[in-house]
Amino acid sequence: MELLRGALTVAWKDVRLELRSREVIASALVFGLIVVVVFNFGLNRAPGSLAPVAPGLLWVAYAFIGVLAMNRAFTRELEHGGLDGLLLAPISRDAVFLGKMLGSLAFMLVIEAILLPVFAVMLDLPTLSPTLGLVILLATVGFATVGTFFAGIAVQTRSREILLPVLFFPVVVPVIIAAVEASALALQGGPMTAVWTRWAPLLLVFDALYLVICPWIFGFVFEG
Amino acid sequence: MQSENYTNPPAEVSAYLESEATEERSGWRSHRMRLIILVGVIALAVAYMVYAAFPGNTQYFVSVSEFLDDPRLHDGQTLRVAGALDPESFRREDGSASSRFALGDKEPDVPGLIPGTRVMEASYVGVLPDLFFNPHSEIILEGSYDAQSGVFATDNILVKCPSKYQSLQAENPDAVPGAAGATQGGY
Amino acid sequence: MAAIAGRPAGKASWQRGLRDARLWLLLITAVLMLVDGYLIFMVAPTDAVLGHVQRIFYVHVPISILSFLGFLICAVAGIGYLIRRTERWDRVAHASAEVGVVFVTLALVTGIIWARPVWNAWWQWEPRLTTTLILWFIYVAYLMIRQYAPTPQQGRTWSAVVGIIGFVDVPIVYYSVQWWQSIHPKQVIGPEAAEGALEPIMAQILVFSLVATLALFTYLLLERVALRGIEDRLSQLRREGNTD
Amino acid sequence: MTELPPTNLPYLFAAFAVVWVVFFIYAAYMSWRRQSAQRELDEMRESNGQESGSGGNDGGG
Repeated sequence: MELLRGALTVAWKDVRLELRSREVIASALVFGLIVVVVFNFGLNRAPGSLAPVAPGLLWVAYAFIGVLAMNRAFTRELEHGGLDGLLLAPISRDAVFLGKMLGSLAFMLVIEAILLPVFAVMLDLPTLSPTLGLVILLATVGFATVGTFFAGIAVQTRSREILLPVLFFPVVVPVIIAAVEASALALQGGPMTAVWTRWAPLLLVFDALYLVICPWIFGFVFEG
Repeated sequence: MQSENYTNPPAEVSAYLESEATEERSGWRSHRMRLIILVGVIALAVAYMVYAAFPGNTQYFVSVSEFLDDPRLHDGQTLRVAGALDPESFRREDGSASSRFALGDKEPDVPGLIPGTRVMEASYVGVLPDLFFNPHSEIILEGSYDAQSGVFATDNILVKCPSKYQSLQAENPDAVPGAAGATQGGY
Repeated sequence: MAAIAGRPAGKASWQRGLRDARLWLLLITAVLMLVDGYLIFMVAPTDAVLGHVQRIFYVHVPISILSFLGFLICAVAGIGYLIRRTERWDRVAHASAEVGVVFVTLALVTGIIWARPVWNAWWQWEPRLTTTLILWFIYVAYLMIRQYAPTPQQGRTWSAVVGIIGFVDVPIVYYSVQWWQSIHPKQVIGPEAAEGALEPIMAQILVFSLVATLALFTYLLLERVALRGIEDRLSQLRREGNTD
Repeated sequence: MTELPPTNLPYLFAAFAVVWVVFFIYAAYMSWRRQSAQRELDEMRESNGQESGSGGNDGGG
């Protein structure tokens, strides 16, 4: 309970900060739009050629947006010694981690929700299905957990822009694979049994794995 | 380093140190707790993956009979089909790079196609890889099926090498002497 | 300053002994490698299907296996560092990660060169290759973290964490050809190798190559550890010089 | 069946050449760096020994 209260305090702080500055969501949204435009130029050679790659495209965009958003969310803490303040706050490291993770999760979900109709319109995809929504939710939990953990490390280094993706992507590969496969099924609109029996449970398992491991090591990493 | 003139710490300091120590111990206990959770979650995840998730799932290629039996793959989508070349079927027009051949199922590490297996007609334009005609190779065609002509239009040919390495002599004890000499002498 | 001037004589002679050991190891490695080259090119039989190019096998496989060993040492030393927090563990972890990255890079490069004539493609996004590339990224990230961490202390701790987690990918790489459909051949040595995957003479030469490459690996690792040791002492001296 | 396998010698030599060049460069680079570091260390120690602890600044860089 103590943990949850601390985490919510940290997350709420982030949300309020975001409501005032809007720098994470706004920059990530613009970035997402640019990604869609570039994809269109890069891939749209023949009519109908986009459909087979659409799920991959969706997740490439979301993954990069996620990295951007989480990097911003942590970089903000660097100003005025915010990170030290967070770590000195009378709450456990777990609560700090969980709070930052919940904040990032909320930002990413908002961005993804706004971008879904954009994808639907600009790439002509049936993205407004509840199955896809659930897949996105599950995958984003994994993204936010791993991303928050590595953002905490990367943001303190001299090359945070490159270090976060380099650390983040190898670890979330299972989530990306499962998310792409499940989204492909959801976007095709065919039978969804494989989503429920295979990919959604897989995403759940990896979410659980990350949620157990990451806060633990986070405590380790911020010991000294 | 020397502790000769080191007096006993004041009471509040030792109390602090003791509280630190108990905290450490409880910290350790929570580590052990987490280790147990961690092992549990990992065991669950591994058991689940062994049970259902990955193996054989994201298929890198389908076999010829899998392809022939699955009409959903015949709609012209790009895919990979693996099998063995039917050596009798190979035809090439003189002076052109386009060739026609048939692909049948292959058992791993057994040369040639399975006798009596069904075959898939395929066409290809381009230079054939070195190991294309070797009965040991498993050939993977990348391309799409044209349902109208019933021919698999190949864009690219890959060759999967056997998982077994064998010397020329062992494979072919009565090989021509010149060939045997060439294999002995390095290059 | 006094600590450096008054270095105990025992340590210096121990270090000189280590340097001699490295020289001997280099000599042994050179001899082993020459013999290995003779075995690979003159004794090993030509493969019935792949021809001479199959001889790449005798460097590709040992190099891949030793990159795994490098990452294993890195993970173990990382655990050691996190428990003991002493420079020595970190030195070993850092050196083995760097040597491991060199080896896994060469495994990828030799694989790419081998794949072109055999598969008819330089690269395929199939499980073995993809997981190996991920392994490469993980340990490159390991080295980057050390480079860019705000303090060396943090670099050591964080990279240890990455090295330990990253090791999870090693068994995945090994079992990938078993678990997933793949264009890469199945394992020829190790617990999952099929019976008779290699002819006896090929297996023997492979084992010899493995020993020779292990000698080279050990030499490079010791050299790297020694280099780290000297550089650490140098930077410590510089720090002390600056604070005087 | 009696067909001889392809030779592809350039690929074979390319692979071995890459391996040997990389190993050699890596080993040579390490040994060069170690020697130069060792030299610097010796110089530093010498100058420190002469001035007995006061002039450690000249060794940097």
